[in-house]
Amino acid sequence: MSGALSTNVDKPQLRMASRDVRADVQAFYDEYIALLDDGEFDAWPDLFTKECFYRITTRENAEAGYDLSLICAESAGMLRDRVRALDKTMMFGPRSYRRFLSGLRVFYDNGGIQTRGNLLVIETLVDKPSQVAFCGRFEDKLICEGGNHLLEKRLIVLDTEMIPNSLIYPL
Amino acid sequence: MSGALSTNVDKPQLRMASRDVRADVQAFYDEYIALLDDGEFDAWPDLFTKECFYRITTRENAEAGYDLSLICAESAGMLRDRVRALDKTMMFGPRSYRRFLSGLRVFYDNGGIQTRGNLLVIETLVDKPSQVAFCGRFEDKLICEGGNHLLEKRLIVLDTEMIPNSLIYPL
Amino acid sequence: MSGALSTNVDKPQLRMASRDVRADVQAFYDEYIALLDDGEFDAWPDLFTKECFYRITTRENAEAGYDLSLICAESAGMLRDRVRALDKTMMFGPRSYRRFLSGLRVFYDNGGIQTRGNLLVIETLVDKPSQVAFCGRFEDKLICEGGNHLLEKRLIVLDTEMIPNSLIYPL
Amino acid sequence: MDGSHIAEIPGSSARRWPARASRVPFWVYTDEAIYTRELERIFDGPHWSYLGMEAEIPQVGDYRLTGVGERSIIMVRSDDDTITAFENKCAHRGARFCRHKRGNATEFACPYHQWVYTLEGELQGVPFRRGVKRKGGMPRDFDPASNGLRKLRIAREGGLVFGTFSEATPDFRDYLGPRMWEHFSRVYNGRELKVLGYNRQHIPANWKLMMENIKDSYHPGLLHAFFSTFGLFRADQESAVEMDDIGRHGILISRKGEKEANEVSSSIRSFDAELELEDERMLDYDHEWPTPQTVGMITVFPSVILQQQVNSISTRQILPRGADGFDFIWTHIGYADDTPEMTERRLRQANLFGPAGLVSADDGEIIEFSQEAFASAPEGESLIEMGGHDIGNTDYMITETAIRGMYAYYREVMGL
Amino acid sequence: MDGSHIAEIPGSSARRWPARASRVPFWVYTDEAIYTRELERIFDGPHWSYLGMEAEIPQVGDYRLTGVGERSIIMVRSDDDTITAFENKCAHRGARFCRHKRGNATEFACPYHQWVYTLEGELQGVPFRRGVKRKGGMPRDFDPASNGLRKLRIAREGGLVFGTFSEATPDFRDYLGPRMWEHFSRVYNGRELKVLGYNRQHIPANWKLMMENIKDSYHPGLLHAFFSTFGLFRADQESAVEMDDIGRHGILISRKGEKEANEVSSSIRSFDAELELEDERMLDYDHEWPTPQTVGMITVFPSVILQQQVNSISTRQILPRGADGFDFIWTHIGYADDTPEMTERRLRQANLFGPAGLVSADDGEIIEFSQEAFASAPEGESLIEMGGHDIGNTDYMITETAIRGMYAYYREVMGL
Amino acid sequence: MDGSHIAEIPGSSARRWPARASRVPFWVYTDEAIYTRELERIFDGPHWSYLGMEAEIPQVGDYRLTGVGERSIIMVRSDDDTITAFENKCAHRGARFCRHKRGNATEFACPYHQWVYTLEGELQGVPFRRGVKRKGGMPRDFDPASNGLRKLRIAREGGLVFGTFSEATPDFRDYLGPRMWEHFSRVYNGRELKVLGYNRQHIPANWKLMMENIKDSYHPGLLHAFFSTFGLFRADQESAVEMDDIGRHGILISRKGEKEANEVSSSIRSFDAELELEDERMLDYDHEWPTPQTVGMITVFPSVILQQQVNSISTRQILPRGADGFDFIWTHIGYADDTPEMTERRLRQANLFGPAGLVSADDGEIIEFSQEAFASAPEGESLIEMGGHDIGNTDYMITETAIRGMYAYYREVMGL
Ligand code: FES
Ligand code: FES
Ligand code: FES
Ligand SMILES: [Fe+3]
Ligand SMILES: [Fe+3]
Ligand SMILES: [Fe+3]
Repeated sequence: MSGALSTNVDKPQLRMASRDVRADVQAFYDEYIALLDDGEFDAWPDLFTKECFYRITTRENAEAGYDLSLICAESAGMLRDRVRALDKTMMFGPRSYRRFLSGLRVFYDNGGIQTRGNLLVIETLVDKPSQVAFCGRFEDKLICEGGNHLLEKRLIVLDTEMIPNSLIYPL
Repeated sequence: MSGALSTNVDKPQLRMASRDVRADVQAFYDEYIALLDDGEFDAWPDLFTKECFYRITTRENAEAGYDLSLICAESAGMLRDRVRALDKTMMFGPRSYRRFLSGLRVFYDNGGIQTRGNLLVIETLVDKPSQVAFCGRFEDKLICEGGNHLLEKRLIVLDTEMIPNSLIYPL
Repeated sequence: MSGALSTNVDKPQLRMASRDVRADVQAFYDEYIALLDDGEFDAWPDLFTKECFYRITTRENAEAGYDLSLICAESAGMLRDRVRALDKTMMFGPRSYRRFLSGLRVFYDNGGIQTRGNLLVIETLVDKPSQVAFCGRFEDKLICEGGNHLLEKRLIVLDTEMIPNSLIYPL
Repeated sequence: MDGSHIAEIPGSSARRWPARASRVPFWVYTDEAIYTRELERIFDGPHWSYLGMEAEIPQVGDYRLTGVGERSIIMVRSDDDTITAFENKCAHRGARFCRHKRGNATEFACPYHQWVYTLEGELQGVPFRRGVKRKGGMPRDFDPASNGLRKLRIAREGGLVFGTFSEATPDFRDYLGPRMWEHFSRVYNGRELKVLGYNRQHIPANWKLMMENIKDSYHPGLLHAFFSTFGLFRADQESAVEMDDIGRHGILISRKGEKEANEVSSSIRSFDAELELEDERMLDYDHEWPTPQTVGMITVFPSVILQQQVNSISTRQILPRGADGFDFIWTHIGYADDTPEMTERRLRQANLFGPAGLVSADDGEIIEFSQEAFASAPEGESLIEMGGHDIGNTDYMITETAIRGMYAYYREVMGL
Repeated sequence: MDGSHIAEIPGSSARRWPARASRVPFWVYTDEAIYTRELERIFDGPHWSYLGMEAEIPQVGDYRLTGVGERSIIMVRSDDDTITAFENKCAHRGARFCRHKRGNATEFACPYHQWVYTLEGELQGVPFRRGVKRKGGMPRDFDPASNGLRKLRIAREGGLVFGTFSEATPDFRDYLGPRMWEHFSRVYNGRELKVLGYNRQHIPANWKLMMENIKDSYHPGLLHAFFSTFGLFRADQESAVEMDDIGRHGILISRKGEKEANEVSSSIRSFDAELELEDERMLDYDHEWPTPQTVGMITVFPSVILQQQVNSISTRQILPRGADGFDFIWTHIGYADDTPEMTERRLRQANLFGPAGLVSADDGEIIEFSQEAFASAPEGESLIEMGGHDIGNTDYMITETAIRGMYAYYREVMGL
Repeated sequence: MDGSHIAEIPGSSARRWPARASRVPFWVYTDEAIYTRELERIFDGPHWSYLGMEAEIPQVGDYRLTGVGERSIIMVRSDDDTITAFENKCAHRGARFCRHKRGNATEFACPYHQWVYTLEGELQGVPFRRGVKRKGGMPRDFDPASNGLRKLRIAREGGLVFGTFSEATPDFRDYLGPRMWEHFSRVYNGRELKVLGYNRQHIPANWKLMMENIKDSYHPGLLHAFFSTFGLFRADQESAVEMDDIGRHGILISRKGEKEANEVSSSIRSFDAELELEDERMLDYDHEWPTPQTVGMITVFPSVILQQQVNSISTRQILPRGADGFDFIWTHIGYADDTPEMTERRLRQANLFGPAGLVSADDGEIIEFSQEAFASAPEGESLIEMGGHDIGNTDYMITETAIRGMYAYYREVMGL
């Protein structure tokens, strides 16, 4: 279970980033989330490196070492394919997702950055109450190029193993 | 649809505020929310300018350009009227609201400040489970006077179009 | 109602901590929460002072001045006893708690630190949707020793008076 | 006691109305079998249900999702001067195909198998109806003309649109009756309407409680302290309660006074003589209709309340969602030729109404309290004797006559 | 197969108890019609329900919201030495008018139309009862005296307050019977009580499962590893199970031992000889009653558990909420004249109880597991044969006699 | 109308199937009494339900939680070559004792009273069965051998495990019938399977709608624009629909083409000729089975779908949860001897499937839309006449024959 699509990680001892870096990375995520919440999916893949790795899975899979994902992409191109398919081919009821990130931790990692944090997604379907749709954590890697951050890897592990029908938009 | 009560906005390109300003504005919102969560409604209008504009509406109205609000006030006086009516005339079951703000973004805007962010409100009625009541985003304008921030405009746009019976307290 | 297990507080006028202290205390809580969310309960008592006081109660009790708690500990030893009992003697269905802290406020308090903030806990039971389990606020005291923060007192007051069956893990 | 005993545990099937007609048994608010019959006999029966407004769909192809009972309904401007409405339920395998609250369409396609319907609801396209390469497809005798969407009859009056599935429903003016028609056409007088926006709330109470609430002329000056305090509605003001001849529709008419403490206000506990507004724009009132009345609250059974309170005008649609809840959709309006000042006035006064309304929030809350009690007290009865036991129009407010009127009609249509 | 066939799909109406009385069919925990009958025959029937404590409402006008079955009840100190309780349901149109859990009032006003009730529940004021300007108002023959709130009969014993709607309920001491009265008055012995606080939990399981759980003397030493490990409750300790003569009430008595590994502990899988407390204050026990017993768990059918476990005393009220759930309200108490040290001891020991209790959390969880199984296995039966098939008092724990006792009475009252 | 009238409000008990067999009445999807009968006659009846895979529990003691209807089932490797399955319901008082989705055990202990069961489900230990100090305990005649867990019969084929509670269920191969057996053994051909992971979704729609969806060869090329656009599934491709002789099981077979615009694609609204993948690895296909087909979607009534779409293989288990929802559990697999490249291919193609699948998300959504309409239109019927009124195997897709087949069998077993 350690092929190209595997995200089994060993937890190295990482050093917490400086206050300034923490603040800047927090700002990056705030922008990232605003962009998704506003539905600007076309711009979303640009927040990743070309050779990025993106994966949403569940605790069940992550803990058992299974490489299956809910969504998996091995390049910014695949992210763009997902967005395009979402726009042009998928059929789903209208809804809004609103993402709440909390507990962001930022670490130095060989010139790059690693982050950890929690994510809560509230879903609102037409004429229905807003409700908790997904809850989980993320483990990301970022690089900083010319003052801008880009995601090299984003791994989201959902506590929510029983998906409320569908997971439509990226997280 | 662009009268005095209209909040249709064009999105200018805004410059992100410095780390220090971001931290200070975050602290302002943390105080703002603590004050509301604690039910200190009498002090709430003092966090606004005299000629402030305050509005809670839904995505449906905002996106269609309708100026109808759930709550609308055109001055700190109207905010005080709301608070007084809430206290003296409105009839509703006891409850607590707890507000979770996330993803605050702070921008410079001609000497003032603009902010954007997400808001989640958890409601707890007597002997009922706590549950998601409202979810949405805000778009505010603040001024800074003598080191203190004041809200010049606060616009909250709820994803939650189907209100769970009532929206009692301000957000 | 002011014995050793009482947490009735008078609200002194506290001075907000500096940006740097706020950032560091935020980082402390981010670690605190990550540790609990990850289920590393054995390490949790080490984030408290030896003579700490820890209490989870409800608004109903707090407002009426009742000293009854959901969980109460008067030393790091009692916290360790709780964790050990949780591990060795308690029987409960598997679940995950994910904690979302928001609105952290940090104040100076006679060489130590006081904090206030909101807490939201999302619970996920096996093959069930994720849902709001607990919602409330906290009022803590910390000391800073050799650059590390330790909790001297942690008081959590839940809005959620009707507990959804059980409160298993610490908050 | 041995194990061979068999106990019959009956479901709730036999229902007897209380001996006195001026009582309403709590089970009409909670029993699911009663509710099912309401959907059949009331919402699917010979009654006009509110669908929306012409102003919501000005252009050909403009549509809105609305509802009748629990059914989802599409209301569409199918031609310049034609409005069509049909059930949002595919003729093929039933999918509720239209998912956006509003839009503009040239046709409607169901996503499942892309059956396509015209704006008139006719089945226009069935993909591969003749099969592919002469294999498969619909039977020869399949008749698209008899497989369109299920249409409603439409009534358009004064800018509002009503619909009914029943052939037995009388013409809309006859349905209202001459008295209610006159009240109806006071606000809906032919001036073009303009939508100012929507509010939506789910109220955890039986739908009839909202009808009662609006027909209840006894409560506004008592429950709504804001009303009584600022003289918008008080028991001593000129007023009237009127109904159509069979009691199903009603209007509550009143004429606002000023903020004043007098004999009547002193018997209102919620009255607060000290209260002042700091910014009085919220209550800035402009008298815009010919008659002196300042409040006209019309109930068009079973689905809508037509509000005119000072300068605030709205429709409030009732969409039942089980016996114990309903969605309540407010459409605030003005006239197309309103001045900007009048529009602002209406928008400001909207602070009194809707789920956060200084007045209306009270109503949603109180009927939730009622429903809670009904659910826990199956033997209970509501006492509706204010103003006596009779049903009739009055020139005063201290009466529940219009509630008695509604239940007299209700019992008839429900066979209770 | 043609379309003319009509299938009868019966509802679940005929219920037969299993042949062996020591079995309980799963449908008693899940069937809504059974549950409705329970509300009628048990909670509204000739049984005393726990309402609260005198100490909760010391001053005239002090009130608390409580409940009987699904009904909301107001318990109020209506006079220096009078406690009154009535249903929280307005005599007018039924609103559940009182919304705060506790408070002090001089009267109760319903917000809808401000009908006002005295602390005794009498209708005292009907706004505009005579109309306004001689128009409207209540009929001449309207009798306020017969339109008060629905009152309960009250029993006050040892600081606790019970209520019943039925005239047939015997006096409280007779209701308990002499044996249970004696146990009851051991803790509720006339010393003034003091409230230490509340815990509330909603448990997604049928209410009877909690009664069973407390009557089940077989489980504590097995399910609760904390108990067995620290010697608080183990199968080899001195103990007894007693009931009233018809089996509805019960007590589980035990005498705590020390932490020790012996023959019995070795047959308890959950026993952990290694476990030590680092801060032993949580188990610091002070023997405060005359008899040697350290645990006395009383069930007063159908609504309350009276807990005394070491120095922790509490009442646990059962408020059913549908067949598949109940609210469980814990009131922790001490005596008014407790030393500060004793109060601290009680508060510390409270860590074992309630929704986060080191012991009690287990119970809420396990009965949730039971309810899940019952809902999915309609044909299932519970086996309650520990200690044989008979019903009788015992001087040992390894028995389910008290559960058999409860169901014998239950079948009688339910006609099952 | 006086108050003495008693109205009979019938529950929904008499159900008549529509005159034309190619209609399905909406009440089969919404009526709780129908659903209860489905649990009895279908899931508890003479049918094999999918439990899981041998590869999930390779070692002795490995277990997984699975289900049959609403029942929780434990599937365990009880011996090197034995798989046992039993209901997760304690023989004592019924607790659903096993709470972890997977694990390894040497025995199963119920936490309530620590009754212990062997891996074969036999009752092995009852704490204090003989009492303590000769007091209490189980009756002398208590027979552990007849108080084990309720076992299922097991069928193991090709690495999959099925279970049934009924003695009347025929052998698994006979249950499938020779035609479906052949299709089944194409993928489940004896090569060892390897689990790649799970997806779980709760779909708020009746469980039969998912069976229909997979049997519905008419929809994939229309609903799933991704399929038609990239040539994975289109109406003009070589295809077949086959069933067992009584119509309950089915397979949908197809052979993928290329992305191309032609006559057929032009009649598909969802077809988008412009669409290109930027990273084509997601559709990198490797032909791995002997026959030319690229898609084989098998429905094994009532509980599982066996998917093979290009290189993506999975089982999709249906666990009904009330009439209006089901849990849908996807187990993605490969073969134990797959190359790393093949494993990656399967994992990449999994982007098309599951709750976030570029294709499968559509299905969950559309059947939710259907259920919404059914719930609000009790008189409605689904029209399943594509390909005529008959039931039979076809070599084309534009047909609903397999849905008709399922309902012919369904009516028989349900007595409708
Ligand atoms: S269900 Fe609408 S096209 Fe088939
Ligand atoms: S309902 Fe209570 S006063 Fe009318
Ligand atoms: S219920 Fe399982 S051991 Fe008693
Ligand atoms: Fe009102
Ligand atoms: Fe217990
Ligand atoms: Fe499909």
